[in-house]
Amino acid sequence: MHQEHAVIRSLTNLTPEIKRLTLHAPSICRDAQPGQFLNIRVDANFPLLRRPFSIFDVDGEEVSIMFNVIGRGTTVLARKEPGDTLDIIGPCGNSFLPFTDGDYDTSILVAGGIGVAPFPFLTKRMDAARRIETFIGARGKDFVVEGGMKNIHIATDDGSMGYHGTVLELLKEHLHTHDAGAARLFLCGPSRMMRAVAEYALERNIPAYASIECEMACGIGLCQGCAVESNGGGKKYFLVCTDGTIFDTRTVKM
Amino acid sequence: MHQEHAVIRSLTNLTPEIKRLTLHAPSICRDAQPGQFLNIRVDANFPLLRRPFSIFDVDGEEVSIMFNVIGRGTTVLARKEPGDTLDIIGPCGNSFLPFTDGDYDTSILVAGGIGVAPFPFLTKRMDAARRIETFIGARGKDFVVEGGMKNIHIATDDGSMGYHGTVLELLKEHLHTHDAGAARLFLCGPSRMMRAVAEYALERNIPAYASIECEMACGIGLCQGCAVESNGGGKKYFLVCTDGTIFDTRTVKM
Amino acid sequence: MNESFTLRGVTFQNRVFTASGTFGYGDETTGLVNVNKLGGIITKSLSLKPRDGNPAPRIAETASGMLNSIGLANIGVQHFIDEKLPTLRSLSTKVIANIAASSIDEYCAVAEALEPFAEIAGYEINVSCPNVKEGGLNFGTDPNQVARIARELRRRTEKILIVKLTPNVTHISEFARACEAEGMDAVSAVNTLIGMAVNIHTRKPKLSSTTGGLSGPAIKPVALAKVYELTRAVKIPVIGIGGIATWEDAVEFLLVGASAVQVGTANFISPATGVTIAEGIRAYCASHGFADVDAIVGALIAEKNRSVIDSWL
Amino acid sequence: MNESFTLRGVTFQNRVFTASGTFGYGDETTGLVNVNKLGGIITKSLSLKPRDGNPAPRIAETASGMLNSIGLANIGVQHFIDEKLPTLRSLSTKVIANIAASSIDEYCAVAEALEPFAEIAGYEINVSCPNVKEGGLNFGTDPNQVARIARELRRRTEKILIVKLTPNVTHISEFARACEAEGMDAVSAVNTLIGMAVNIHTRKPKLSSTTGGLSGPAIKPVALAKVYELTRAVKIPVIGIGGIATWEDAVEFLLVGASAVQVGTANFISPATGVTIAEGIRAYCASHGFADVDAIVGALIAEKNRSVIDSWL
Ligand SMILES: Cc1cc2nc3c(=O)[nH]c(=O)nc-3n(C[C@H](O)[C@H](O)[C@H](O)COP(=O)(O)OP(=O)(O)OC[C@H]3O[C@@H](n4cnc5c(N)ncnc54)[C@H](O)[C@@H]3O)c2cc1C
Ligand SMILES: Cc1cc2nc3c(=O)[nH]c(=O)nc-3n(C[C@H](O)[C@H](O)[C@H](O)COP(=O)(O)OP(=O)(O)OC[C@H]3O[C@@H](n4cnc5c(N)ncnc54)[C@H](O)[C@@H]3O)c2cc1C
Ligand SMILES: Cc1cc2nc3c(=O)[nH]c(=O)nc-3n(C[C@H](O)[C@H](O)[C@H](O)COP(=O)(O)O)c2cc1C
Ligand SMILES: Cc1cc2nc3c(=O)[nH]c(=O)nc-3n(C[C@H](O)[C@H](O)[C@H](O)COP(=O)(O)O)c2cc1C
Ligand code: FES
Ligand code: FES
Repeated sequence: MHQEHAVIRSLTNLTPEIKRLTLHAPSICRDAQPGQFLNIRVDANFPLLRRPFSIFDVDGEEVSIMFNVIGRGTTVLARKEPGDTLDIIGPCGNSFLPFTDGDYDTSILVAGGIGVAPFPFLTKRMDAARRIETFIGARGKDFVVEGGMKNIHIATDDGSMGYHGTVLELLKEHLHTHDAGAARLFLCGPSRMMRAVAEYALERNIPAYASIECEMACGIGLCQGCAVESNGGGKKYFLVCTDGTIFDTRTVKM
Repeated sequence: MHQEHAVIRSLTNLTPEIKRLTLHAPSICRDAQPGQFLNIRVDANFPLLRRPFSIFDVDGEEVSIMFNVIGRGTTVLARKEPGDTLDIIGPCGNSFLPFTDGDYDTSILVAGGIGVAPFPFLTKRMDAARRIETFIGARGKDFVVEGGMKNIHIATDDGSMGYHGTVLELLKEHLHTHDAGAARLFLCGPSRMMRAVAEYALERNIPAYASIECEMACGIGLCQGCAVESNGGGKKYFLVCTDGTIFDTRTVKM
Repeated sequence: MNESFTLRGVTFQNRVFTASGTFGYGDETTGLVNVNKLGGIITKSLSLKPRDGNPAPRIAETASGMLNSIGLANIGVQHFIDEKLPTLRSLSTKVIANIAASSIDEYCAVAEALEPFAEIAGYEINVSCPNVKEGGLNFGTDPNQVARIARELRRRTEKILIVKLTPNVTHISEFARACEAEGMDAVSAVNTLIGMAVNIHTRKPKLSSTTGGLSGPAIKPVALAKVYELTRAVKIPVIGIGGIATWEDAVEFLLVGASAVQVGTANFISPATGVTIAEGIRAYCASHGFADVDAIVGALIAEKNRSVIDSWL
Repeated sequence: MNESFTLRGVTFQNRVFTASGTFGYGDETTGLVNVNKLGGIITKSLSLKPRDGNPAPRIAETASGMLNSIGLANIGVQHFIDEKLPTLRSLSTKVIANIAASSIDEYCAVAEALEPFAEIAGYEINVSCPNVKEGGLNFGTDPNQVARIARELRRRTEKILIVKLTPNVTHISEFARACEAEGMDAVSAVNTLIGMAVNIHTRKPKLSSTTGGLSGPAIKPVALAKVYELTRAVKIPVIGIGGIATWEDAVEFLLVGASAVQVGTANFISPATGVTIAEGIRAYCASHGFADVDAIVGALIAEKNRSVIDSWL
């Protein structure tokens, strides 16, 4: 884990609604694994706490995130300029990669909204021998990011792009016609969507691994604020920021 | 008094250290008098309170302020861009002009540091028949603004421009050789400087009017936070924001 | 949308008031806000004689808040009657006079001076000012004193009586219970939290009175928890105050159980905040399908007895 | 520059500690901060048995602050001894164990379990957690209970004993006086303020426990006023806590009279904040010509008896 004062290299629009921010952060880039996040101090005091963002891509000494403007933190971030410095801590959390160990054929990535963020980097670093299918659900076409992913299937709430409906419906259609026994699901998105997909995966007996989002004060295991209830076994709670953010969906109460 | 959501027209540097911000604020411009101030909301919450700035100039529907970056508020302000909107209240406080009523020859404006801010507008609106002499004290040449003023005498702490020393010393030299009986002093600057000039003016029996600065929560008479002690008479305290900011120096404990 | 709210037979057109000491006497903001769109105005604290207030500095900004030590500077009740009442009479919004005093007699005398004037709908009793050494907080931290003040005032007026409580006590509910028992029509909370700031260059306190009262968004979570405690302890209406700057803030207080809210420090930033908040509350209720703002009062969905506060009640 | 500070014969290299519950057990921040540059580390509160803590959500951000209701989640004293002490042993900074409990016996049992270990310099007794229903704040709001806990612990240990006080009381000085009388070596203050926040869309409290503890820059003015009260009431050292995020903040506490400070919430933003603050204090003293940080402790220039607090003491 590193704390870097990273210089902003670029801030661009991936879609009319979604921005990409690229930072020069050599130490973090060296260690970064797909699924991990950066904890970014967007301003001095308002907001007070850092904001976590999934690593969207790593290219040499440059790391990117993607975000859409929803509140104070992302508003401030969207007004930054190349050359500005951001105080970032990372890489935080665990990675998807350990969950790709073992014997299976297809990695199915399922993203909801901004949850697509970790998937380009994951796609880049995944075992190239295995097939990847990517399912992306979004409000509408202005929220769909496709770059860096493979075999993309898109569902939008408003039907402005791809399938008109939820990403789970689209996924079900697909899995109906494919052999699910040899697949694993990797999920990132709103908890309601992930819960639904995880339930379906359980029914179908497909292993599913989800990157859980929650309020975090520190992102590095200091505050115990990011509890997620376990599904029994040893601990009652896991910490999302250090035990996760990625969990086998069977082990946590989502 | 008006509250306007004023569009920034320009943000330029008057000197390497001092910026000028120009806003489109038609209602405020219509009413503005020299010596009054604008109360500017620089950000949503941090800082929480508005920041008062003297009116530096009014030109048609555009009003300007000048400032140097010293803390959070001015840092945020310096990062604004043309086209951004600022929530401003004004014009607040009283004006220098009523204190120019009556019979005298020379208006002597004495500024310390950023205190020069109200003087260009005052110079513009003062009775053209009367002579104006302007004394400006500053840390060094990067802090000296001269535009819009007349008959300027400059003193700098570091001697990088004009007289090497305090503005009071320079003023004394000048008044030594001039008839002070027919002059009035108008002061704006750090309280220590204004106190010293006011004392000297009292000795010399020259009327002196000072724009007093203090912490303000509202700037419009609501909070009673901006008390300045009176020199006896009726009230024990005046409110700087509504009874002033400009006071006859003989009436207040500076 | 029914936004109105009634106390002791007096109906206020909506649930947003300006807080004492943050809106002058109601006549300072001409041109900036239409005060007739407020539920009501609460005056600066009035004492029997005019008070000069504390020496400067009286104000210090803090993180998302501010400290003040105005020291109850006010024109005194007689000047208020002579100079301010005529203007207030012309308003359609309701006016509540806030009273501060350093003795029970003085509280009564101020109320009695105002009794004849129908344009004063009632009184808010400030027993919680942290910036004067006599009266103020030393009353407000003693439930027996609060009860005595309430009792004496209740004997003297049929108008609305609201006691304004301090958060600087262990169990604010004790004080509200005392007020309820003495026939008060409501309690309002909170007044400012005792706070302090130091200028490290001069090594002096930033306020002339060393400590002062903290207000603004910084204190909202504390105020909300106090209002939670109050609404669970008493049946009389609770008026929520503390850090309210947006309609969302106000809705939090209403959901917790406040019957109305007061806007303080936010007036210094925009005097029309109260009006904006009233509009926002209305829109929130409309969009949630409620025809009466009353439907959201106390509509918090919380598992009972989860809070440490519940264990005290 | 002498930055050290001594309590009961133990010398701390400087006056900046990390606050309990905001720095884990001292082993989580490897790579981000050199903990050996701190005056000391105060552990997460330890109880006799491991505690799971409260359900999610446990955290909510507020204006310049945050609410938490962790509920004293901790690994229990035995795990701490087995798993954490070996790492802490290797540090040159001092470690103080913070103890939380729901009975006097439990406080004593935890202390007794830690007694044999020389790497624990002393204990900070948490009688002020607002997020558990048993023990915690219900001890901390009763001076007699605080005195009893202090007395029992003093009988059992010769190590440093610090009682950590809650700001959620009318007169915090009463509690400090009780601690002083029972031979405590210092008091620390403040723990969090009781606070609350509501999600207006779900209408639920933002914390599972309804109310939680408010910390961060928002509370600094309140904490500073409490420390002012404490330093005027007792002769034992006071350790200042609450909203300290910069060295300027820390200097304010020292000037008011705190002998040392603890950094809490600011660690979540930058775990090295404590180290930065220690450097800043040193530079401030140097630039003011002091050879010992002690020279600024209590060096506030304030007119006596200006504060409402002074009228209570
Ligand atoms: C591990 C992790 C990874 C993340 N990765 C990304 C990412 O790659 N890109 C990205 O844009 N965001 C990501 N987020 C969310 C991000 O950290 C911010 O919370 C989000 O951008 C909003 O911040 P804000 O300050 O703009 O909004 P705020 O002002 O904090 O919130 C605005 C409103 O949105 C709501 N809100 C805030 N956060 C969330 C949330 N996470 N889910 C639902 N509602 C919320 C708030 O309740 C509030 O009503 C991630 C969060 C976590 C925990
Ligand atoms: C009536 C009036 C008119 C003003 N006109 C102007 C103007 O035309 N141009 C201009 O640049 N400023 C002017 N000021 C000051 C201005 O309002 C701000 O206070 C100042 O710009 C600093 O704001 P900040 O938020 O950047 O600094 P802050 O973060 O508020 O303060 C930074 C540091 O500077 C100190 N400080 C803040 N304000 C002052 C002050 N006024 N005097 C001395 N120290 C201070 C603080 O104590 C702090 O240590 C005026 C003030 C008043 C009351
Ligand atoms: C500058 C100032 C002056 C105040 N004066 C009074 C007063 O005279 N009487 C009173 O009861 N409360 C007074 N208050 C307290 C407010 O009415 C309110 O209770 C408190 O500020 C908390 O609300 P807020 O956070 O919205 O400001 C004052 C507050 C401020 C900031
Ligand atoms: C997430 C969190 C957990 C905390 N846990 C504890 C704890 O276990 N024991 C304790 O005595 N104080 C605990 N505290 C209180 C802090 O130690 C400190 O007293 C308080 O947060 C005020 O300081 P701050 O504003 O610098 O954070 C906790 C605070 C936070 C924010
Ligand atoms: S966010 Fe602090 S422990 Fe996970
Ligand atoms: S600044 Fe509020 S009354 Fe003057």
